[in-house]
Amino acid sequence: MDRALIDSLSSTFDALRVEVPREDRLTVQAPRDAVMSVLSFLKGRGYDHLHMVSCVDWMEEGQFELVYVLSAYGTGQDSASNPGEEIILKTRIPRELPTVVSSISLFKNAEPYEREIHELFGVRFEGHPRLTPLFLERDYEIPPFRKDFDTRQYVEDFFGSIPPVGEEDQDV
Amino acid sequence: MTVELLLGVALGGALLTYVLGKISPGLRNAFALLNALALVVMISLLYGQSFERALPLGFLGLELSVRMNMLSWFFAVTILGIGLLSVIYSLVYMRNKERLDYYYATLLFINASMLGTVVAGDLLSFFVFWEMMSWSTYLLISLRGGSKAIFAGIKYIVMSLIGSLTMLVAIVSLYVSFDTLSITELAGHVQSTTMGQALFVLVLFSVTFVIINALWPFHTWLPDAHAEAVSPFSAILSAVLVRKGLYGLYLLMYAMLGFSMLGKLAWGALSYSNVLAWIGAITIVFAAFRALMQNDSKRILAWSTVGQGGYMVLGVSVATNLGMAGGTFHILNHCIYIALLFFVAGAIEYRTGGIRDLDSLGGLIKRMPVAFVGGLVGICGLIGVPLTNGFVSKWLIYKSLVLEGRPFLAFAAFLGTWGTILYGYKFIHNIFLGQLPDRFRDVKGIPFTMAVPIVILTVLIFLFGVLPGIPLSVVDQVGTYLGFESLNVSIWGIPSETGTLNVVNLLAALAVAGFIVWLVLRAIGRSVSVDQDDTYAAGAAIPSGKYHYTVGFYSPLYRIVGPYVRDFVDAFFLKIAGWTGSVCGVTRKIYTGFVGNYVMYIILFLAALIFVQIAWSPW
Amino acid sequence: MHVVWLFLYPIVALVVGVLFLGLSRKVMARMHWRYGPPILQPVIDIIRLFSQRSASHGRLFDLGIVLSLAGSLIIVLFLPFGDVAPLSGSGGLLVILYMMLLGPLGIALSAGESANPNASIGISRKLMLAIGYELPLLLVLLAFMSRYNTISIVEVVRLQRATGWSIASFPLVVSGVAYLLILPAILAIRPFELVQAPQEISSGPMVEYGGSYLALAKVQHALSMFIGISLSVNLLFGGASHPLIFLLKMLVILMLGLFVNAAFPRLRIEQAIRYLWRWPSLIGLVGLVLAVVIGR
Amino acid sequence: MVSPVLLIAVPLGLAFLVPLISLVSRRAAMLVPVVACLFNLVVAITLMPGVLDQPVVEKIGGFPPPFCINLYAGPVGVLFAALIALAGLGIAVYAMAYIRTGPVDRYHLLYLLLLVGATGVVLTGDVFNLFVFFEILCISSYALVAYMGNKSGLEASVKYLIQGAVGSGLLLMGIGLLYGQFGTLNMADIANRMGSVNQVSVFVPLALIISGLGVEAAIFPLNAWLPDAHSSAPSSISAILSGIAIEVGLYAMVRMIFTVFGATSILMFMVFLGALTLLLGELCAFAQSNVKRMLAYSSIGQIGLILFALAMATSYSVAGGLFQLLSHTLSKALLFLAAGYMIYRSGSMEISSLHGMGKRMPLTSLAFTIGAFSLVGLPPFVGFPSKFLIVRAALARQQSIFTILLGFVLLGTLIEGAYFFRVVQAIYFKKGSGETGRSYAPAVALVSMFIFAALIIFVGIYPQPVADAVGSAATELLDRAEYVRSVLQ
Amino acid sequence: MDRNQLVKWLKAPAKMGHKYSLHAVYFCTGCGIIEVPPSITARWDAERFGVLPTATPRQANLFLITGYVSVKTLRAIIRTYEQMPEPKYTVGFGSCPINGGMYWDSYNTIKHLDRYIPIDGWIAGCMPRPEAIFVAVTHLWTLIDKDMADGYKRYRKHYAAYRANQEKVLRGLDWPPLFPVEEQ
Repeated sequence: MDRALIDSLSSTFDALRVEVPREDRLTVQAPRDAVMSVLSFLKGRGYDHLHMVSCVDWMEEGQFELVYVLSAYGTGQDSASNPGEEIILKTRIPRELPTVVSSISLFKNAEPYEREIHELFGVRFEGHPRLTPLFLERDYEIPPFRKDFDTRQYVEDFFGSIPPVGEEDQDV
Repeated sequence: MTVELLLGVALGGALLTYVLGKISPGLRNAFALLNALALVVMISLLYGQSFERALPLGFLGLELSVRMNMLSWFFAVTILGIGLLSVIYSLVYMRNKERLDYYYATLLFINASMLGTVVAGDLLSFFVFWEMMSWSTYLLISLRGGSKAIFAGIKYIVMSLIGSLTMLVAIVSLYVSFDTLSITELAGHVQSTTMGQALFVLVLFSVTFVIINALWPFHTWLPDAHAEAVSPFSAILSAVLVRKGLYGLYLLMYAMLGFSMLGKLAWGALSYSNVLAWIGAITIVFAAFRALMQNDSKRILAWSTVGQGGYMVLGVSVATNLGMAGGTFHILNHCIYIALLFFVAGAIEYRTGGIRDLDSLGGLIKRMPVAFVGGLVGICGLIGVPLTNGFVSKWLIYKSLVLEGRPFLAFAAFLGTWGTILYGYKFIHNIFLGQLPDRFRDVKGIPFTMAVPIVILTVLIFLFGVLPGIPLSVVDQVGTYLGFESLNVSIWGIPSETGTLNVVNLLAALAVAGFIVWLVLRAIGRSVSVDQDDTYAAGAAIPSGKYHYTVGFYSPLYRIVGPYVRDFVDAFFLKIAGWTGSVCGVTRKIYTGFVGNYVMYIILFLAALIFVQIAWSPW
Repeated sequence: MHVVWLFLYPIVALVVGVLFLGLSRKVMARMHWRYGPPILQPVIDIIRLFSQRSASHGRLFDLGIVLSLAGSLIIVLFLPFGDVAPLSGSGGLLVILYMMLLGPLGIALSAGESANPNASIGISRKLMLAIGYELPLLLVLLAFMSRYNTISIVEVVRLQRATGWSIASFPLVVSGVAYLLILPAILAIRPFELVQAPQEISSGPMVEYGGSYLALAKVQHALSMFIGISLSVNLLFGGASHPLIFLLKMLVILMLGLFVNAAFPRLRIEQAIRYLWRWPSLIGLVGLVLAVVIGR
Repeated sequence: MVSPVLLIAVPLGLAFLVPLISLVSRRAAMLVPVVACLFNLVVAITLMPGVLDQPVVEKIGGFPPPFCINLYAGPVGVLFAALIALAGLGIAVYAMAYIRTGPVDRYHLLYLLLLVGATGVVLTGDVFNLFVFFEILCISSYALVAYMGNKSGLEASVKYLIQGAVGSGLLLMGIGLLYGQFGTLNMADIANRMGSVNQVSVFVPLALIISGLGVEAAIFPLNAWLPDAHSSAPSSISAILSGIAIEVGLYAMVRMIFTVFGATSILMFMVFLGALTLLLGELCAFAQSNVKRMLAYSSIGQIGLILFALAMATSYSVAGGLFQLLSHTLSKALLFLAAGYMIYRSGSMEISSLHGMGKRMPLTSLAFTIGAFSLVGLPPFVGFPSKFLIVRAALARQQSIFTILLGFVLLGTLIEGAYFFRVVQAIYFKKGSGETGRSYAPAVALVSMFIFAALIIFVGIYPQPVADAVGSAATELLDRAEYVRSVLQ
Repeated sequence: MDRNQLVKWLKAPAKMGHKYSLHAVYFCTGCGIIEVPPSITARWDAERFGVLPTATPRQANLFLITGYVSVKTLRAIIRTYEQMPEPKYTVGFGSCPINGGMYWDSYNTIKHLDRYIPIDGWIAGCMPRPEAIFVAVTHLWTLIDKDMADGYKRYRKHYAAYRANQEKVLRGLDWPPLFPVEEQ
């Protein structure tokens, strides 16, 4: 990873922790409200491709961790030297009322990822045009992907509650 | 019951309608209806009579005359019949539009002048009524206002002016050499004309009749005029007014110049009827493919009028009694189903609030069944599906073409028919079938007075289709009047050794088979009726009223045919118009505005006069 | 005798058509190197379909399919079947050409009424394919008509008996070749089966046909196959003196068609039209010119 | 027997009475031209039947013909006098309502003088007398063009004055040369002696006279003044100018060529000139966006058509030309009168401002449409018989050159049809901006328009009487010997 | 075509018709569909049993539900089932439609399919082989013979219960009920 990028990153933003776990990967830890500025900064430096947004449920610490994976297409003239590099931006948000500014203004393709996280984790993204249900048919009290969602319990009492049809003339 | 009375009632009626309109709209509507009805009754009383009578007042030393014979009677019936139906139709259709006195008066005036052209005994009164017909049509085409209607009006009047000027020159040249204009006398004199003059007259007359009949090179005015005119008037325009050109061709080819002269005028293959036939063939094919690509309901019908004109010309130019019968019968058929289709298109436009774009209509069969039946039967007649009148006349034309050894013309005609099937089905499918959009959920049916003409014409199509004997006997008399030996017509069709047409067997067979199949369907099959939204869409529930496939209905075919069927004739005419405009701009430059130049012009003129006289002394 | 044939002939045509269908499915299966259904499978299908409760989309939906099947039944009466030609006296080749229009028109109307976009796409393809193969077909028919100088098909068959099969006689062999090139399109078999393509537009116009409607549609399809083949036999291969020989000739042509059907993938509508308007039309035109020039 | 002199004397007398009467009451002054024209019309009509077979030669001052100024009231002269009186009457009635502002009495004085000049030119048998009346006509029209007093009016009348002066100068020189050569000023006498002089020396006066009269008759190179003059003059004046003034100029030129010089060889050149004038007039009119300029250019076109017909010099063609002249006077007068009030109501002369006029002024628009249709030559109106006669005349010559020229002439009428229909469509079918209240022209104007419209339709439907009058006028124009004999015997 | 076949045909043609002409809706719901193409083509020719894939439910009378049924796919299955003409049979293919199979504890899959639409036959196995399809087909023949393949009758009889279950699982069905359901 070119040193220049790391130096400029740590110089422009103060509360950042930057590590280089692998030769072509850079992880950046940023506070919640600095995420958008870091993202736009990196996009300016040529990392214009958002691979995905995912969410990790640290239940014990009562926090969600949002992970943005960026890379450079390497086509633009001002892009980073090596197209294969990736930057992983992590941020922590509280578990109770998880709200984050939607990154859709910078990356159009973030829309489905954020919808999925909203549906399955319950994280609210302000500024997102369509936070409507994506995969699930029903609404759940506890979003299913949270660790405290007990699937077996849910299956047992929800699907258990569906009565079989036509019991009396069922000749087994 | 004389023809003068007929003309008087027609012309008087038109003017009186305007006056009555000032008094009260109801009175005017009633009078217009009464007038049209009276005319139809009077013309039916004139059936079979044939006479010629001079009118009392002369014109510049020429005596005018009127005549009635089978040919005029045939055309007069179509004019007055369609005129009556369109007056009935426009009682409700035009109710909430403005300038209705003007509309009714001009409509009746146009009918009267068309009647005049048909019963005129001499060429001068023929020309006078022809001119009155063209400028009154001009006044009615752009009635709806809007830039497109105005452009259509100007285009029409310029082309019809060209037509009437050429006709004037031709008529006067005949008058100069024979100093009589009565058609019967001219027919006698024609044998003694010089070849040059006969050709001169022939070319000028055919230019006029090709323009008004909208054949291929001069068809460009028709699509705009018909699409922009008001529906009842565009029904008249395409059903009858355009066929005056054909009446003119009949006069030219059979009454005046006569067929022997036309034979003499031919250089080998390039005989007049051959050229005319090829123009007709090109018109059919070109118009069929052009109509395919329109998505405005009235424009499709306008282009189909252009196309069908080609069939009539084909029939006429074959000049055997079969071809002639086919061509003449096709005039009657075409005027029935094209008027029906324009009435249906007008009804759709009336009910859906002025929407003519085929891409945004759909599913109207559920709300307007009568319009659907009318439209379907009209399209079947247009295509020539058996048991409709179009089939019989097309069969006659094809048979005469094939037996006369003109396969390529027959090929063009057949191809035109298949083009008709495509755009005919597009007309029916995009308007009536498919999903009914939500905004048309509460569209009401057709009002009664608009339904009457539609029902009458539908019944006529089937009546003439199943019993072709009735109209064919009239057509046969027209043929004999024009000098062809009559073909033996039975009530069911044309029994002849080279392949007969017997419609009764068709009808009986189809009825029996249809009944049996219907029985099978009803008795054995049990069916439950399903709503329009319950259709298969790979398990998804489709949003109601949004799934009707209309946009780009024949786009693959259009991609293949498109580049070859651009209307370069239209572009050429527009280029000429632009060119004249620029020439005018240039010539205006002569008047520079400085007095010095003007005085210099005078002195130069004088000097030139004197110089020329001294140098060459020509004077 | 004549009247008996008037009612017997359509039934025979139906039976033969359905048998052809079964035969073709069996032969196709054999070509795919599998056993394939029993010959009478179409009959079983039809019986099963008739016993199902189908969904109807309105009166035009029923009338359209009735018109189409009735139309196809009528055309059969006009076509000579060996020496049997019940109605061919009252309308020649022109009437047949026009009557062949009733079948597709009926299906088009009822499928249009079924308010399914797949059906509309299917119909527009059918009509485009129709004008596609109609152009060369017209050239061929006109060549025949002007060569034999008649528009009655019985006359054509009678003349062929005198001068031998028209596929063999010189000017018409060219038109015959053109006709054979477009035969798959007329019969709507594989290379031109794009009207009822199950994969692309879920069997086109047939998408909303269930139960008895589908049965009637299948019968109509079988009949139109019968008509297409019998027309080609009458025109090209000189008809036959006896119905059985006629059936034999039809079988030969059916086999020819099936080989083509099994071998070719389905064309796109544009490719189909471009093909139809290129080679077959050219050959047809040459055939017509020859027929006119030599026919004189 | 009423004598033709009254036709000139009475209007002249009344003209000078106008200032006196206007002292008494302005309204009475307006009536004077109407009375004068009515009187003239009555006299002309009473003269008409008698004159048809035997022209009346009026000798002023009692001397035998070659020495006195004589009036020659033949069918042509009386026909023209009647036409002038009729047009003058209609326009005078219109002017009562139209001319309100400015020195109204002087307007009526000049108007009457113009009519007197025109009638004089038509009736006179003496060349110099012709020049005198011609000058009266020109000068009064210069003054009337400038009547509006605005900048464009003044500029147009100055241009008209300059060109007219040059023309009159040439005319005077021609007449002087003639007098020098023949020693007499009487037309019949000159015509009688014309044979004795060799042709070359006669040609120079002919050329001078043709170009002199040509300026007023507005033939091609000489008509540059017409568009400005007719468009910036008040509508009633441009009506009388287009209706009468240029026709009288053309009559004078034709009279000189046919009877005085008998120069039949120059006629072929005149035919070409006529066709050229027609084509250029129509082409320029097509490019106009100002209604009155368009009408002015169409006058040039029509004059070309009349010249084309007259110059063919066969009895049919001259009859056709005169008939066309009559129809042009009526239609063009109606067009200018109707346009006058439309412009007055809509505020500007641009065609775009006339949109939607059909609804606002229905009767005036109807009048305009009738005038337009009759000028283009559509059947039920007066333009059609004249066009028919001209086409018959052209084709009767059986020469290909005339058929080709006829083609160009009809092309000209086609272009004329195009731009007139464009205006009619703008009036009826385009939506007008601004207020749309329905308003009518004053009753008097409507009456005059109604007179013209009624005449146009009546003569259009039943042209026989007019055709006879025009026919006899044509024979008189063509028959030079008869003219000389009837004057000198 | 032996003698008693002919007698059977004459006595009950409709039943025989349904037995020997089972047109399957070519609708792949889950992982099981991978078994259907081989069963149609040369090696295990299904056509000899009269089984033919058709493009639309309107033309079919057999509905093969192959593999796990997610909640979203259930909506499509119900719609397709309701669009099939009346004498229709469904066969659950694989263990997932029976009791949820290996997704027994997933929140998003349907466990007992027969609580939503009637099923006539089951083929156990986690993706049974094509031969199993033919076993199911022959099994279905016997059921049809004994009039036990009455799934569509049960659907009609207990439609209210079926509809209630469906609406409980799916967030509001956006098409009207097939049979008139009297609101409780």
